[in-house]
Amino acid sequence: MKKEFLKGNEAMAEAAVRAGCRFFAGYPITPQNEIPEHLSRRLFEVGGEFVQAESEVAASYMVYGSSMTGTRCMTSSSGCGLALKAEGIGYITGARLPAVVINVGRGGPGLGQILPSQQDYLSATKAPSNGGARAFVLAPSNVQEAVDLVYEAFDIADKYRCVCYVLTDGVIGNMMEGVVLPEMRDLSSLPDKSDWVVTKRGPGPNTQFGNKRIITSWQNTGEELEATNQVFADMLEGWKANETRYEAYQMDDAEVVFAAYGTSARVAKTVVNKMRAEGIKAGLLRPITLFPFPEKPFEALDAAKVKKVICLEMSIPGQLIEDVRAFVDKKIPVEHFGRSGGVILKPEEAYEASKKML
Amino acid sequence: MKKEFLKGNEAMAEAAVRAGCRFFAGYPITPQNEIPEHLSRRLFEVGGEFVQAESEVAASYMVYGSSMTGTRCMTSSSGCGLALKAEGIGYITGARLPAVVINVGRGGPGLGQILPSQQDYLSATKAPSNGGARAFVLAPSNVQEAVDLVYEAFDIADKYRCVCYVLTDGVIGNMMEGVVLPEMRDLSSLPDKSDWVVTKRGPGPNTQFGNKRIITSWQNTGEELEATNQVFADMLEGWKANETRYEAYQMDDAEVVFAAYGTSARVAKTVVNKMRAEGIKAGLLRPITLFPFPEKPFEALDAAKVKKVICLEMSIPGQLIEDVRAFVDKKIPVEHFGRSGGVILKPEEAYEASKKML
Amino acid sequence: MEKSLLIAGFGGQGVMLIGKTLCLTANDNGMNATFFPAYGTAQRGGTANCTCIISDEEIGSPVCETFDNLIVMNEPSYQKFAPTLKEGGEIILNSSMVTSRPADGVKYYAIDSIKIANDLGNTKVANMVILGAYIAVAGNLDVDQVKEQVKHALHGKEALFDINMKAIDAGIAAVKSA
Amino acid sequence: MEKSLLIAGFGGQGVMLIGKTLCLTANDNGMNATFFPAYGTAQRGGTANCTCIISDEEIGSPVCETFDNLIVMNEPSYQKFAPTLKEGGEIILNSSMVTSRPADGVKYYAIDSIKIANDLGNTKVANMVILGAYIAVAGNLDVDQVKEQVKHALHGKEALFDINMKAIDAGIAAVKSA
Amino acid sequence: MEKIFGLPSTVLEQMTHQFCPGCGHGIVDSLLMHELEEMGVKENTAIVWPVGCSPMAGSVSTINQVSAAHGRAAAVATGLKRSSKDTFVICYQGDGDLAAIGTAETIHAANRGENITVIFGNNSIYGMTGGQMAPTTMLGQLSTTTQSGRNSEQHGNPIRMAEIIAGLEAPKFVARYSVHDAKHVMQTKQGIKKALEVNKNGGYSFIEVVTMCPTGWKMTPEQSVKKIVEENLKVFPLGVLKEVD
Amino acid sequence: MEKIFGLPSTVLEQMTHQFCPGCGHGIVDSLLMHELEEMGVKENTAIVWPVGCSPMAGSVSTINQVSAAHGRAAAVATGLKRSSKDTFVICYQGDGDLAAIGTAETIHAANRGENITVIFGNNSIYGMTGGQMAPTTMLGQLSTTTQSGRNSEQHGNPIRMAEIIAGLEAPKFVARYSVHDAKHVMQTKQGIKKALEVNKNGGYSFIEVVTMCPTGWKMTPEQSVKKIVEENLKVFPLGVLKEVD
Amino acid sequence: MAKIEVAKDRCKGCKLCVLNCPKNIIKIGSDVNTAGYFVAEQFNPEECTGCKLCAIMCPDMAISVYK
Amino acid sequence: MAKIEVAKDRCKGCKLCVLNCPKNIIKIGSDVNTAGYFVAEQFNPEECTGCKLCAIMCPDMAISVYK
Ligand SMILES: Cc1ncc(C[n+]2csc(CCOP(=O)(O)OP(=O)(O)O)c2C)c(N)n1
Ligand SMILES: Cc1ncc(C[n+]2csc(CCOP(=O)(O)OP(=O)(O)O)c2C)c(N)n1
Ligand code: SF4
Ligand code: SF4
Ligand code: SF4
Ligand code: SF4
Ligand code: SF4
Ligand code: SF4
Ligand SMILES: [Mg+2]
Ligand SMILES: [Mg+2]
Repeated sequence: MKKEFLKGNEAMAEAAVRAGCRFFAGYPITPQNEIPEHLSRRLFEVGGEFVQAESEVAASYMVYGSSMTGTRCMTSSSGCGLALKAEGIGYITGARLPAVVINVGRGGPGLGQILPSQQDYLSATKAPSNGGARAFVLAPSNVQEAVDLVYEAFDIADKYRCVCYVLTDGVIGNMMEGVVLPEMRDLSSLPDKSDWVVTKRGPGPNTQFGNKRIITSWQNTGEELEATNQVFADMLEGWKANETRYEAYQMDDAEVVFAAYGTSARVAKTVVNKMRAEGIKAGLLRPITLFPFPEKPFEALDAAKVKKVICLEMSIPGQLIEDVRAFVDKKIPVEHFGRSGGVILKPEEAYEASKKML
Repeated sequence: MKKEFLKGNEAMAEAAVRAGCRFFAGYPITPQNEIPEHLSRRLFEVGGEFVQAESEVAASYMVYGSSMTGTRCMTSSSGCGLALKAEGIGYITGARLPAVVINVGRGGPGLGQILPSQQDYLSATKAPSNGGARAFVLAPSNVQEAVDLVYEAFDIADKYRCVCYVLTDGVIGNMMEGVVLPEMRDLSSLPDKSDWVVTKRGPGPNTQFGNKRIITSWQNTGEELEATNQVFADMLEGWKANETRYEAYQMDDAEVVFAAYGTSARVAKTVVNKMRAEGIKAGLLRPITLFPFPEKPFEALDAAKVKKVICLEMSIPGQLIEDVRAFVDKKIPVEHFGRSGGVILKPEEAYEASKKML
Repeated sequence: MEKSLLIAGFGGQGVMLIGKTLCLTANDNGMNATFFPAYGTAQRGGTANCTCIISDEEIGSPVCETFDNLIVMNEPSYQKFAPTLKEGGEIILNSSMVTSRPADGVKYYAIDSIKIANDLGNTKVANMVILGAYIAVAGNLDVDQVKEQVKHALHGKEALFDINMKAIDAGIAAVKSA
Repeated sequence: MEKSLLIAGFGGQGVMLIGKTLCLTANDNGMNATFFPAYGTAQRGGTANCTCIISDEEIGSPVCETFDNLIVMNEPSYQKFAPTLKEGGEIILNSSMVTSRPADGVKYYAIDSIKIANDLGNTKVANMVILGAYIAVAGNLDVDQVKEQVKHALHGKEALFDINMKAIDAGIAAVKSA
Repeated sequence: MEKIFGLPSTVLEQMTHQFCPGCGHGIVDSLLMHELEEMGVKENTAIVWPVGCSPMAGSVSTINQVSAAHGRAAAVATGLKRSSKDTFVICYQGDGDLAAIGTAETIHAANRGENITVIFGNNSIYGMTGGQMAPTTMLGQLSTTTQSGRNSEQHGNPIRMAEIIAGLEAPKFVARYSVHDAKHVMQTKQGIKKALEVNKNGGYSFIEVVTMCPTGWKMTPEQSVKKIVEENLKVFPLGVLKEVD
Repeated sequence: MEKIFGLPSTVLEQMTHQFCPGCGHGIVDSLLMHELEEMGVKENTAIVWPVGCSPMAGSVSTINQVSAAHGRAAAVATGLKRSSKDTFVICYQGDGDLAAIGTAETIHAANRGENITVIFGNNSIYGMTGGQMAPTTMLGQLSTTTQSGRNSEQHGNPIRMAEIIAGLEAPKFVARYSVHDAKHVMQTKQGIKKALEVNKNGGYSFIEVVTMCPTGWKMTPEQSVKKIVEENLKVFPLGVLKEVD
Repeated sequence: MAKIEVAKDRCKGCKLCVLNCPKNIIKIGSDVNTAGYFVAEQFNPEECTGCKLCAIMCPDMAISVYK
Repeated sequence: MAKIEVAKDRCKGCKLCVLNCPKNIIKIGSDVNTAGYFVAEQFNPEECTGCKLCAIMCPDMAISVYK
C-alpha cells in the first residue's frame, strides 16, 4: 500500500470519508480548516453532504439531525469552537446518537491563540457538555494514528451510540507525515441502525405508543431520565473494563516514567531515547484513550521501582496530571513540565527540565 | 435582623443586588427563572440594568461587556444553558474579568429534565469552558448559605478577576427557607478597578503603547498567552492553599464518612443524625468550595479509623466521587449512592443504601 | 421536634398557599421551616404538591419519602401519596374530594371542607378549613399567628378577613369534634 | 540516522515547497519524514518557516529547538534562527538576501541563488538552486528522486522542467565548488 | 349519520394534549395533523420540535419526531433532510425559540433554501418557562420580565420574522396567519396545505401563525382572542408575504 | 507647505497595519480613525472588535478596545454601553462575524435599538481563516469551501444584512457604502460621520461597507476593485436604507 | 341534519367552540371531567349545520362532527 | 501647489493610490521597503492638486498630503 505524505487535517478528513462519513457540518476555525475544506469537495464526490454552518452551535445540531437518519457524520473544530458545540454534544449524547467530533487543539482560554496546544484535556475527558455527558476520547500522536483512530472512531460511535471525540492539536493537524490510508468502507457493510433511526417506522427507544420514532435527549420524568443515566453509567463502566488503550514504551524496567499523549508523547519519546542513551531508565506511558482513562498501568506503577512520574503536556497548569495523580501510588512523586498557550513543547527543554527533576 | 422566608432563587437574586450587582443578562430557563424575574424589576430600581438576552450565548457576552466597565455583574442559568455560556465563561476568564455565574442545576445530559439535579459538578469544577479555564466554584446547601455565598461571590470575583460560579440545584433554588438578607453594599465601598477598566484611559494589562486599554482573551503570541496561563496557574495554586472551605460535621470520631455538597449534604446530615442515634459513628465532610477542592480533609482521613467513605450525590454516575477518590487514601473504600436525572435524593433511601454498604 | 408534612391536590385548590402560610408562621415564630414545591412539566394544569418541614432545630433534608402528616385534597393525590405516611402519622383528608379511607389503625381526619365552606357562605375558603384542621392536628403552631399570616396574604382584601378566620376556626372545630 | 532541518524566509520564497519536496522524496523512498509548517497570525504576508525531519527510524518530536541543518533565505530569518543550529551542524545561506555570516567554526554554504537563477534565465528558480544545494549538503536523498518530485509538483508546466532541473544541478554544483 | 370530522389517524386516541385550555398551539397542531393525513405523507414525515410548549403536541401524535435544542430546530432539520432526502421535514417552533435564541438558525436555513417547512407559532410570550417577554411581545404587554409592560427603550420592539424571511431569496412561500377565530383558522389550514405542497415539490416554506397563550398572558381564552384582534394583528399583519412558483 | 492630511492622533506612528496589501478594512479603519479624532470623542470611545481581520486595525490605534468573541460584538457592546452610558461604543465587524455566527446578536441589538454604531465590513469571504465562503459570498465565487463556486442550491444566496436591519423599527440610520474607489470612499466617510452623530444623539446606527479582500479572493487589489464594481455592487446596492430623525 | 360529539376527557372547557359556533348551540356544561374541567356540550343539535367550525377551532381535538 | 509623502515602511505597494489619483502622478517605484514591498511614489508633484484622494484611499495610512 502506498504511503502518502499528507497533512494531518487532510488525512483525518479523508479517513472519515473512507470510514463511511457522509455528512459533515462545521464552521471555519484555525488550525483545522483543511478538514472542512477537504470535505467540502470530497463529500459531494461520494454522494454525501457538506454544510458550512452559520456557527459552531448550528453545526453541532446539523450533525445531530444527520445522525438520527443513520448517516455516519462528523464535525470538527478547535478551542472556543468546541465550547460552542458543548450543548450539541450533550444533546447527541443524551439522545444516544453516534457522532464523531475532532478537536484540533489551540491555545486558550477564550480566543487564546491559534497555535498548537493541549489545553482541552479536561473539557474533552471530564465535561464535553452539561449534565454529566461523557464522550469516548481518542488521542493520536502521529498522522497515521490520527487516520486510524478517526477511521475507527466511527465504529466506536456506532457501537456505543455515543460521541467519539478525537482530541488532537495544531501540530498533528498541520504537520505532514507519511500515512497509509485505509480502504474505502462499503456503506452496506456498516452497522444496521434500522431499529432506531427516525427515518423508519416501528417502535424505537423512546416510543410509548404505536409505531413512532422519537429522537430526544429529554425524558418525561426524572425516573426515566435516571434510567437513561444508569444505562450510560453502565456503559462507561464497560469502557473502563474493556476499551482502555495505551502505549507502554521502554516501560519494562523504567524508573522514570513519562506520562504524555498526542504531540507531547512524541516529544517524550525523544526524551526517553535520549535518557536511555545515557543509561537513565526512562519509559513512557502514553494514553491513547484519554477517556476511558487507562487507570491500570498507572495504578500498577511500583513505588519500589519507579522514582518519579513526569507528565509532559502542552498545558499550564497541567491537566493530564490530574488523572495521573489520581491513579498513581501516592508514594511516587508526580510532576509536571509543559509549555502552554500555543508554545510547542520541544524535546530539548523537556529533557533539561526532566533531568532537573531527577 | 428580620428572618425573611424566601425562595432560594429570589433570595440569591436579592443577595446579588445587595452585593452591588448592577448588571444582569440572562435567558429564561427552568428552574432558575425567579432570578431574572426578580432582577428585571429590582435592578432598574437601584439604577442598574437588566437585559433579557436573545440567548444564553449573548447573555454571557453582555456580562463580559458590562464587567469591563467595572460594574459588578452576573448571569444565571441551568443545565444546557450553562453549556451555551461555556464559550463566554472562557472569554471572561481569559480576559481576567470578574463575573458571577449561578447554575441552578437540573437533570441532564442534553435537555434532560427541569427537575433538580447535581449533574454539573465536573463541568463546573473541571471545565466550565475550553482552553483550561477554571472558575472558583461555591456550593451552598441552604437558602441562607446561598445568599451569603452569592453575596461573597462578587468579592471573590473582584479579588481574583475571575468567574465565581455558584453551583446549586433546583431544590435550593425553588425551596423557601428563612433567611437574613445581607446589608445593601455602598457602591463606593467596592474595589477600585480604575487601573484596568475599558472606560478609563492610561496603560492597562494589555497595553503595549500609549494610553489605551485593551480587554481581550486573545494574546498576540504563544509566549504571551503562556505567561497569562502561568499567572492563572499560580492563582489556582493560591486558591488551593488559601481558599478551600468545607464543613466537617460529626467528624471527630467518624468511622463512616459521607461526602456530599449542596442539597445532598442536607440529606447526608439527616442520615448522619439517624446513624448517630443508632450509635453508628457517622460524619459528613461537605465541600463548600468545590473548586478549589478541599483536598486536605480528605487526604487526612485515617485508614486506621475510617472504614468507608460514601459519596451521596444527585448524579449517576457519581461526579464528586472522582475528586474524593483522587484524594482519599487508597486503602479506604469509597462508594457512591445517588439518584439522578431529576429524582431528588431522599434521606430514607440514602440511609438504607448506606447501611447496606457498611 | 421536627414535623414533616406533604400537601397534595389539584392546581387551584390552594395547596401552595396552605404550605406557605404554615411555614411563614413557623419562620416568624423563630422556628426553622422549609417549603419545597414540587415542580415539573407535568404540573401544567395538573396536580400540585409541596413538602413543609418545621422544626426547632436545623433542618436536614427539605424533602423526604415519608411524612409525619399528609394533607390530601383530592382522590388522585390520596392514591399517590397515602403510602408515604410514616408509621404513627396522621392524615388530613379533604373528604369533599377524597372517597378512599386509610387502612385500619391509621389516624386520619376526614374534613368535608367544601360543605363547611359552603355553610360559611363561600366555597373558596375550603382551603382555610383544611388549614385550620391541620393546625389543630399538628399542634406546633399558634392559631393566632397563623391567622395573622392569612390576613397578611389577604392584604387589600380586608372584606374577606372575617370569613377566612371563620373557616380556620371551623377547621379546628371539625378536628376537635372528630 | 535522523536529520533535522529548519527552512526560513519571507512568504513567497518557496520555503514550504523546498521542505515538502525533501520530505516527499524521503517518504516515497521508504524513509520516515515529518514536515511541520509554522503557522500563526503573524504569518500574514510576513515570514515563513518549516521544520523537516527525515529519518530511517520512527520520528519522535516533529519540532525541535536546535537543528542539524538550517536553510536561511533572508536576513531577518538568519538573525532569528542562526542560534538554533546544533553544534557541528551546517547552514545553507541564501547569500543573495543574507549578508551576515556565521561565527568561525560554523560550517556554512553561501549560495547566491538569485544570481545563479538569473544566470539560468529565471529568477523564480532561485529556490530550486537552494534545494539542490541542500541535497548536496545533506547527502541523505537521491538527486534523481528529488527531481522526480519537482517534476511532479510542476505537473502541467512541462516547459519549466528543464530550467528547474538545471537550477537543482547548479545548486549542487555551487556546494561542491564551495 | 356519518362522521365528517374527528381525530385523524395521525393522533393517538389514548393521549390528550397537555396544553392549557384554549392554547393556540393545539389548534395549529390539529390543522397540521389533519393535513399530514390528507397529504398521505404521515409515514415518512419527521416533525422537528423545539423546546417550548408546542412539542407537548408531540406526545399525542403518531408521526416520527425529533426534539431539537431550544432554537436549533432549523439546524437539526437541515442535517436530517440533507441526509434523508425522502423524509418530509417540518419544524413547528415558538417565538422564543425561532425569533430569539434561534434567530441565526432560522434565517440561515431559510437563506439556504433548505427543503423544509417551518411553522412558527407566535404567541408573543415564553409560554413554557412561565411567561417571560419574547421578542414578539407587544409594547406595553406585561410579562414576568417586563413587569411594568414592555417598553421599546429597554426591550426593543416586537420583531416581525415573516417579513425578514420573505426578504430572503430562497424561500418559496412565506405567509402569516392567525388562529383566533374559525375563519382565520380555515385560512391557516389553507396556508399549511400550501406550505407543505411547496415542501413536497422541493423548497423552503415558512408559515407564521399568531396564536394565543392564555396562561402566559394571564387571560381567559376569550380575552386572549380579543387581545389578538385588538393588539397583535396590528403589529403582525396577516397575509401571504412571498410566493414563488 | 502645510500638512493637510496625515496620520490622525488616533493612530500610533510606530505600528503599521498587518492587513494584506490593498485590504479594504484598512480604508474603513482610516476613515473611522479620522472621524473619531474630528468628533473629539477619542478619549471616551471603546471599539468592540470581533474575531476576523478587521481587529488587526486595533494594534495601530490609540482608542480603547475590546475583543468580542466571534459573532458576539453586538452583545458585548450592549453590556458595555448599558453599564457605561458615557462611553461611545462602536463595533466594526466582518461578514462571517456579523452575518453568520453573529446573526442573532446583530439583529437583536439592532432591534433593541442599543445606543451603538455597527460598522460592517462586507468582503464576501472569511478573510482571517483563509478564504472560506461567507454568507455574503457571490454566487459562482470560488472559496476554499466552495471550490467549484458558490451555488444557490447547496449554499444559499448572498444575504443582505443592511436590508434586514433597515426593516427593524429601532435603528435610526442604516446605509450601505463601498470603498472600491476614492469617490465611494468619500461617501463612506460621510456615512460614518452620520452614523457616529446618530450614536452621539442616542440611537442605533448601522453602516455596511462593501470592501475587498484581495488575499481571500486570490486577486490583486486592482482586480478586486473591478470585481466589486462588476459583481458585488449588483448584489449589494449602495445607498441609505433608513434614516430617522 | 348534523351533530357534534365532545370527547369528554379531551375537552378543557376553553369555550373556543362556543365562541365560534355560528348557530350558538354550544355551551360549557356543568359536567366536570376527570381532569377537573367543565365540558362543552351542544344544546340544540337540531340546529347544527355540520359546518365543523367548532371542531376545527378546538385546540384539544375534542369534537367530532356527524352529518 | 501641493505634494504627497509616502511613509515608506507603511506602504505595501497595493496600487490603490495609483489607481485613484485623478492626475495620474503616482506609480509603484522600484524601491523595496523592509517588509519587502515595492513602494508608491509621486513622480510629478508639480501637477498635484492636494485633492487627498490618494491618501484617503490608502489602506495603510501611508500618505501625507501637503499644500
Ligand atoms: C438552551 C435553552 N435555553 C432555555 C431553555 C428554557 N426554555 C424552555 S422553553 C423556552 C421558551 C419558550 O418560549 P417559546 O419558544 O415562545 O415557546 P412557547 O412555550 O411560548 O410555545 C425556554 C426559554 C431551554 N430549554 N434551553
Ligand atoms: C467561535 C469561533 N469560531 C470560529 C473562529 C475562527 N474565525 C476567526 S475569524 C473568522 C471569520 C473571519 O471572517 P469575517 O468575519 O468575514 O472577517 P474577515 O476576516 O473577512 O474580515 C473565523 C471563522 C473563532 N475565532 N471563533
Ligand atoms: S403556557 Fe401558553 S403556550 Fe404553553 S400550553 Fe399554556 S397556553 Fe399554551
Ligand atoms: S485576508 Fe483579506 S480581509 Fe484579511 S487582511 Fe488580507 S485582504 Fe484583508
Ligand atoms: S374548544 Fe374543545 S376544549 Fe375548548 S371547550 Fe370546546 S370542546 Fe372543549
Ligand atoms: S358543526 Fe357548526 S353548527 Fe354544528 S355545533 Fe359545530 S360550529 Fe356549531
Ligand atoms: S495606497 Fe498606500 S499602501 Fe497602497 S501603494 Fe499607495 S501608498 Fe502604498
Ligand atoms: S493629492 Fe490628489 S493629485 Fe495629489 S497625488 Fe494625491 S490623488 Fe494625486
Ligand atoms: Mg411563545
Ligand atoms: Mg469577511
